[in-house]
Order: sequence, then structure tokens, then C-alpha cells
Amino acid sequence: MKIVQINKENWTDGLKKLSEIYRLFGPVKEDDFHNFKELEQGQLPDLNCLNTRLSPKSIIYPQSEVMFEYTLDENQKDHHILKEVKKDYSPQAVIGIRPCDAKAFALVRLNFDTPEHQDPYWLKAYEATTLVGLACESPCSSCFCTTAGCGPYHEEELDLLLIDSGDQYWAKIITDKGKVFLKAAGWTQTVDEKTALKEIKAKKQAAEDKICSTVNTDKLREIETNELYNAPFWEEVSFSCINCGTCTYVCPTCWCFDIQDENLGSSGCRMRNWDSCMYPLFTAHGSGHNPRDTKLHRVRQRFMHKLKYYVDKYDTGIQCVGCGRCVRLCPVNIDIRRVCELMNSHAVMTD
Amino acid sequence: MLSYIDKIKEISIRLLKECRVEMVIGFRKGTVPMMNEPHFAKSPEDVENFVWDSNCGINLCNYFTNRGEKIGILAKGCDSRNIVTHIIENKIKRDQLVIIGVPCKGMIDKRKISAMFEGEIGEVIENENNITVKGDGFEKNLNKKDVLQQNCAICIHRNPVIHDELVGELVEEQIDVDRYEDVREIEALPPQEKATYFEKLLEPCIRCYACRNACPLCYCPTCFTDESRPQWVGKGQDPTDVSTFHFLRAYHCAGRCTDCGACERSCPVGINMRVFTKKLEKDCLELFEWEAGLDPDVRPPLDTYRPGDPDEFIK
Amino acid sequence: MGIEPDRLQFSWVSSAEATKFVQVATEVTLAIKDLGPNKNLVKTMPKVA
Amino acid sequence: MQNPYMPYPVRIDNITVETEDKNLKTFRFVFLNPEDEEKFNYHSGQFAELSVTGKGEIPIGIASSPTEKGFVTFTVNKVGLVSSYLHAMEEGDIMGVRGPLGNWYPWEQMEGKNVVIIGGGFAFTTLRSSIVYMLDPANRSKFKDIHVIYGARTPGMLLYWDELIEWEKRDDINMHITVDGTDDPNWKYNTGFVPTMAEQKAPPGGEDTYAVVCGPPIMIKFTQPVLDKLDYSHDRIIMSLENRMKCGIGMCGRCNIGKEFVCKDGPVFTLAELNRTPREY
Repeated sequence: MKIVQINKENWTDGLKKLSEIYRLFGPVKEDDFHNFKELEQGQLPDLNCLNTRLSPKSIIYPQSEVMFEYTLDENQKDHHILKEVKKDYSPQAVIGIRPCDAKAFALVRLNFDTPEHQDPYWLKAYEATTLVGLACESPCSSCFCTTAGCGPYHEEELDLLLIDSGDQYWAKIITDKGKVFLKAAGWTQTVDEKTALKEIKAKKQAAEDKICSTVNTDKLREIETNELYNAPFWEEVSFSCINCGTCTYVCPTCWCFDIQDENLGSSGCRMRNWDSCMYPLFTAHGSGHNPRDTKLHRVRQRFMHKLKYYVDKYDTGIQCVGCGRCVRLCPVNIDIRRVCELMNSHAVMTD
Repeated sequence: MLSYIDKIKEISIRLLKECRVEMVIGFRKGTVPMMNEPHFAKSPEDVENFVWDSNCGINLCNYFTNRGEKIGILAKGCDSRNIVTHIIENKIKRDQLVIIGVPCKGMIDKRKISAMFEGEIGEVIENENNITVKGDGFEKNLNKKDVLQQNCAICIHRNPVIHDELVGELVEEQIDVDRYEDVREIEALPPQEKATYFEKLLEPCIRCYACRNACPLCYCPTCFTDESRPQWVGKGQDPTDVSTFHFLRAYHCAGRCTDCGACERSCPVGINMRVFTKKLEKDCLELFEWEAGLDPDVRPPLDTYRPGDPDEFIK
Repeated sequence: MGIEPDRLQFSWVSSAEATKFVQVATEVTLAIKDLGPNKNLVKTMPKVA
Repeated sequence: MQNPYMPYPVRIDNITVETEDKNLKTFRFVFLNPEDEEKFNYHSGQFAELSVTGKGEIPIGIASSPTEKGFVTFTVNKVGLVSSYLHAMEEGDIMGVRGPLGNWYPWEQMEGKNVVIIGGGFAFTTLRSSIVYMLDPANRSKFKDIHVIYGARTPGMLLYWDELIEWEKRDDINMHITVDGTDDPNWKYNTGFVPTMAEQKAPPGGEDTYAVVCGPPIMIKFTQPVLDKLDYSHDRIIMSLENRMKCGIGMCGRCNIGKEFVCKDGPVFTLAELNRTPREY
């Protein structure tokens, strides 16, 4: 069994059963736009949303997260010693995640799960999560997933892929986690797989054909780092940047963080918060020296990281899934597609 | 307003050719609908990329801060008042700038327009008074007046208050505008409801600081939010820290904000943080008869003392 | 900001005006006791998710 | 899954003021749980995050040598929030040490070779660790000639004074202590900047000689041409970098120079490696 049919009339009922086992997350519209939220009892994910304003990365990697607790009260035996906090890593599922946002977890995983060190917070949350993807039928004009190693029907990192087919969803099973999820929902109706696969293939092609935006990345690996670093276009590229963190915070593949101690009276916690390479303080030394002290440095860092350093370090392509959020939300319209083109063609020029 | 572009290019080329400036700061066409990108021209050839339409809402004063060269800068009414504020605060010298004044009829509200349509907007075509919004399966004409940014709809200084060049005829100023309807509504709320209102307003904030960084007046080398010694504000998503950031930022703009709307326009999650700066603007007007950025030779209320300053709050 | 007006009070008290200081301090204390503890903009320990 | 962010609890065992301006103090830590000392198995050149509970962490090079048992030491310059607080702490106070982190000087490669240590100011900490390590009776025979060129602004700003003098007296290490200037008429050692001293005292480069350089940017800038002149190849010039760090394990994203993380792929790089990467340090 590879594909299961979910009749939409059974949707609500299945979700109800699931909510007894999983914490469910899905796109919810609040005011003018959608975001992923934990679904309340009986609340349905809005699968008509184009994509959410913010990426679902915060479900696995919250913007603020407590790492340790401690007491500063010297009358306590364990004062000044950090203690692990008890976290809820019970099963959770993200329903309606787009293939691009799911693939992003694969890119981020390379950072948090390394041979030398494993980030326990990210990994435990990741392992507790079932990703139920929703194939993208109407990609946005600023989506460029197909040339960013992804696509509207891309299956990487997903446990299930839902395909909307009128009165029903087809659920393509990708992992065992996905199988367990379907079973818990009571969605088990089999289909004539041959016919379904044929239709899915056609729909996939149609969706991919709708992607009108592309990037070229073929030359990024071969060009010398310093060649690209010293390229003349960075002044022009970075001019309009206001050094806010929007691009990095809305990005599903940005992972940088800061660690802070917060005290309240004699107790406190060590927590981590998202941070951004766009902020000057990100790299400022205690002495005042800052290796990336101009916005040119910082803008260059962001693009070099995504499109060159990452490419070189892991050899799995660019650190971008083409979701287009940074393109749509940058307050001054700095467009990664344009910068990628500049970088890639600079490589051609210096061949 | 669309016709300004020829004049903008002509002036920019002239200024660059005559070496009166080393760069002109303007806009180039954006890559997504209803967006333009701040851009500079250092040679007459670069000027070719300049555009002007109703998507030039970013305040360009942000881009001359801490630059040393002589700069030509495009300035709408609100931007020109911002320049005046910078001059008053010794942040820039008047003679470092050649101000290219742009009489403005308002910028269109990207957020509002996007929210009017279910699907994605593919293209927005603009003429003098209308825009045509096109998308997958829809096309609609809208009167620009109905879809202006809120700060533009209630603007009473559309013409530059200070300029060396002008790109077109001055436009008629709006009169009888009620600038503070929304502020009064909030003022009337009892304290607890007010607190709840602000909490709800700021709930979506992701602390990306786009509002702060889009604001030309937020030029502090290290913002109080980023200070570590002492650390005034926590760095996490605690609602108290988030609102402390927004409240204090607004206070820092008291008597300085020219309501250019760049903060609101920049916010990726659609927070109307202008209610804070507008409240302070209203107070400055009512208590000190002060409107920011109108005259480089008048000191602002927060650095002058007059015997008649209101002091009823002191018991 | 949602802070009750009585919670924040201003007064001029010269160092020579001990009586006035006592009076102001008493009045402010009473006013604030009436209001009860402040609930707005009070930070709590971050939640462990 | 072991939590790489969890520091080992330690007690401050001893605090020594190192310099006349009192801005540098050496902290000797003893692990609260003796078994943690074994887990904290390090090499000279590595660093650790000093965790001051309630304030935060700072990355500091390990100043003690793996040959010294029962404690670890760190010399800390007072600059920011955490280091200032640390400077106000007292012997007996409890805090944390997380590590060891990063790579180390290429000890295996340097075996059988001459080692020239060039250090300036307070960047001498991991170099001290290295010297103690090499001079350990079990290790000294593994290396050929050892030269140390170490300078500070004034005699009072030199770290580890007593040890420097002891090393001066030994014949298995060539010490060249220098200061930028001094009005002390009894100053017995060199006067002059580190690069100048290196030019005069360092042996010529070659297959058999490694230079380990650690110091302020200005010293590094002027030392490099000297080493070029002395024919040191860039893959035999070893440098240790500093950048702002938080996680120390290559995850938080801020300390990179090009694709390398200073915290994880470094802090030790050869000059040849650094030449290939953006100089964002």
C-alpha cells in the first residue's frame, strides 16, 4: 500500500482521532494572512492557503526556547548549577506543510545533527514530528523551488504527501511515520494505485509547469570563494538593505541563534533565541571590533552562506528551497533570485 | 505622479554631470508587484534604472545617514520633514544634500490591496488616478485614493517642506483631515482594555526590527534594545519584552516622527505600530503646538523649556 | 500603555519640604494599595515548551 | 543523547591577577564531579566556554596543559558583560566549564620539528599551555628546538611572569621576552615589537620548522612579512583565531570565516588555509 484515499467527509473525523495522539499544527488564517498554529480541539487546518506568512520552522525550532534552569540562591544545594528542563516531546504532526518547507528541515538538519555534536532540542522535536505535506497546486509567482532542489510535489523529509483531488485527498505514504499517522486517523481506504499515480504524475507536471521563476546555481561550486567575496556587485546589492532580520526570520532554512541567561529574582534560565546575521551585534567582539561591521559585510554573508559556503561545506546544493518568502517580505525588495543570478554569472565571467 | 520620472532623471543626470553630488538616491523597479527598491546612481548612466510610482513608500533618508559624500535625494513631503529633523539633530548638514522634492499624492497600501484578493496578485498597473490589479482569474480597477497607505490618506504635508529642486507642480494639500480618530479610540479605553489591545496588537511581532531599521530616525549606533550593559530588554519572545521594545522605540521618536509610514510598510507581519508614534505626535501637537520637521531653525519641544509648558500632571 | 493613571504620579518636593514628602508618599502609597498589584508589563519566567 | 550545551560544574579554586592593569586574571577551576575531569580531555590549543550562571558564556582558550592534572586554568581579559562579572567572582564560587571545544595545534605534525612560538599580549594563554606541554619530560624529546618570542606593552603586562623566568633559565627552550618599551633600568630582557624581535631571533623557516603565532591583529599583520622573509611556508605558519561565539560547536552560525566555523573547524588554522578564506575575524 503506497496510496490511501481520504474522503473529505472523513477529514474532520480523522483529525479528531489524531488529536488524541498528536499535537496537531496547521495553517490558520488570522487577520490578513496564514500561519502555522497548534490546532485547538475541532479546529481545522486551512488547506486553501497559498503558503503561510512565516515558515513552520518554529514548530521544531521555537523562536525562544528554554535550555536550562538554575537557581542563584546560595542556600540551595545546587545553586549556580544548570539543570535540564523537562520538555514535551510527545508526538506532533504538521498538517499541510508545503514540500519546500519540509525540505528545509533536511537542509537545517545538516547543521544540527553533525558527526561531532547533536543539538538535542532540535533533534528531539524533529523526531517527534510527523510531516504531512500538501502538494502545491498553485505556486506563487515568486516561488522558484524547482531550481532550488525542490518542487511542488517534492517528497524529501515528508512522511506523507497529500494531493487534493476534488472530493478526496490522496495520501502518498513516504515513511513508516506516515503509515502510523494514517492508521491513527482511521484513513485506510485503498485505491487503484496505477490510476492514482498516473493522475498524480499529471498534476505534478502541471504544478511544476506553473513555476515561472528560476535560478541558476550550476557555477556556484566551482568559483573561488574569495573571487565571489570580492565581486564588485555587493555594494549595489546591499545598498538598500536596512539590516532588519525579516529575511532570516521568515526563511525556513535559516537557523542562527543566540544564547542568553534570563534571571527573575534568584532563579533563572538559559534560553536560546533566533538571531540574524543581518544584525551588527551578531558578530561584534567584546572589544568593540566587528569583523562584519558594515551592511555590505552582512548582506554578503547571508548570500554567501546560502549560495556558496553551504554549497561548498555539504555538497548538497544551495541552502534555499525557493519558497520565496524573503522575496515577498523584504521591506526593500532585495531579491535572492537576482543575487543568485549575479553570483552565478560572476562565476561564468571569471571562468 | 507617474510623469515625475522624466524630470527626476533629468535633474539627477544634471546634478551628477555638474558634480554637484556624488550620488543620487532614488528607486528602481521592484521584482514583485507593488514594490520598488531603494537604489543609487553614481553616474548619469545609472540614472536610467530610476522609477517613480505609488510604490516608493520607503523613506530614503535612511540611506544618507553616516555617509560622507554629497548626495542628491528624492524627498516626498514626509521624507523632507525627516530631512529637517536630521538637520535639527545635527545628523546631516544642509549643504551635504541636494533635495529633489517630490510633491506626493500618496503611496498605495500593498498590504491592504493584497488582502482584498483571495489569490496571488500577479501584476499591478498604475495610471494617474487608478490602478488595475491582475491575478489568476481576476482583474479589478481600483481608485488609488481608496487604497492609500493610512498615513498617506491622512497626510497634511504632501509637498516637500524643504527642497532645492522640484520634480513637478506642488499638489493641493488635504485639509480638514482627522488625523487622530484611531488614537482617540484607544485613548478612550479603560487601562486594562488598553493593555489587552496592545498585547493583541503586538502578538504577531517576531522582533525582526524592520520597523526600527526602516525608520530613518532610529539611527542610534546601538539601540537600547541591543544594549547588553545594562540589558534593558530581554531578547526573547516574552510579551513584556516585545511591548517594551515597541513602546520605548515610539517614545524615542516623540516630536521627531513625520509619519512617513516606513515602519508599518516594512512590517512582515502587518502590525500597525503607527498608533504609538501617532499618539505621541498628537500629544506634541496638543501640548506644544509642535509638528515635527517643518522648520530647521526651530528647536523641538523636548529640548526646549518654556515657562508655559504644560505641567498639570505634577501634583 | 495600559498603566492606570494613579499608578504613576509626579510631584515637586524640595529637600526642605519634609512634611510635603511624607504627605505625597502617604497619598501615593494609599492610591496604589487601592489599585492592587500591577499586572501589566510584568515579566514572568519563560514557559518551557 | 548527550547535551553539548551542558557545562561541567566547577568551583573557582584560585584567582591570580596577572597584569599591572588588573584586567587579566587567571582562574583555576576544579571540577565538582571528579569524573568530569576525565571527560574534559583536551589538547593544547583548544578552548572552552566559561559559563557564568545567570550571565552567560564566554569562549576562552585553555591556559593549562593536558599534562597538568587536577584542575584547568583560563586567563580572562575583562571586556564584556560576562568577563566583567567573572572578574568580580571569588574563590569558592560555583560556575561551569563547557568543552573542550575546537581543534588544537597540530602536535602530531610538529613532532620531530623545530617549534617557534610567537605571541603578543594576552593571546599567550594557549601558547603557555603549549610550552608546558612540550616541556613536559614525557614530551620534550618529541620536538627539536623550541623558540619562544613573547612580547607585551610593558613588563607588567606580561602574563605568567614566574614561569617565563623559569623557562629563561632552562637550556632546552630559547626564550626571547620583549616589551614595547619600559622605563625600568633593571629590565634585563629585550625591548622592541614582537615582529622585529621575530626577525632577529626566529630561526629560518623550512621543512623542519613550524611557527605558531597568536596575538593582536596588528602584531599578526607585521609578523607575517617577517616570516615570509624568513622563508616560512604558509602551511607551516599556524595561527589561532578569535571570533564572537555562542554555541562553540558550529551551530549558532556567527563565527564563520567563509565555510569554516572558527569554533569547530578552528580556532587553529594554517596561514595557507586562511589565505583561501574571507578575512572576517
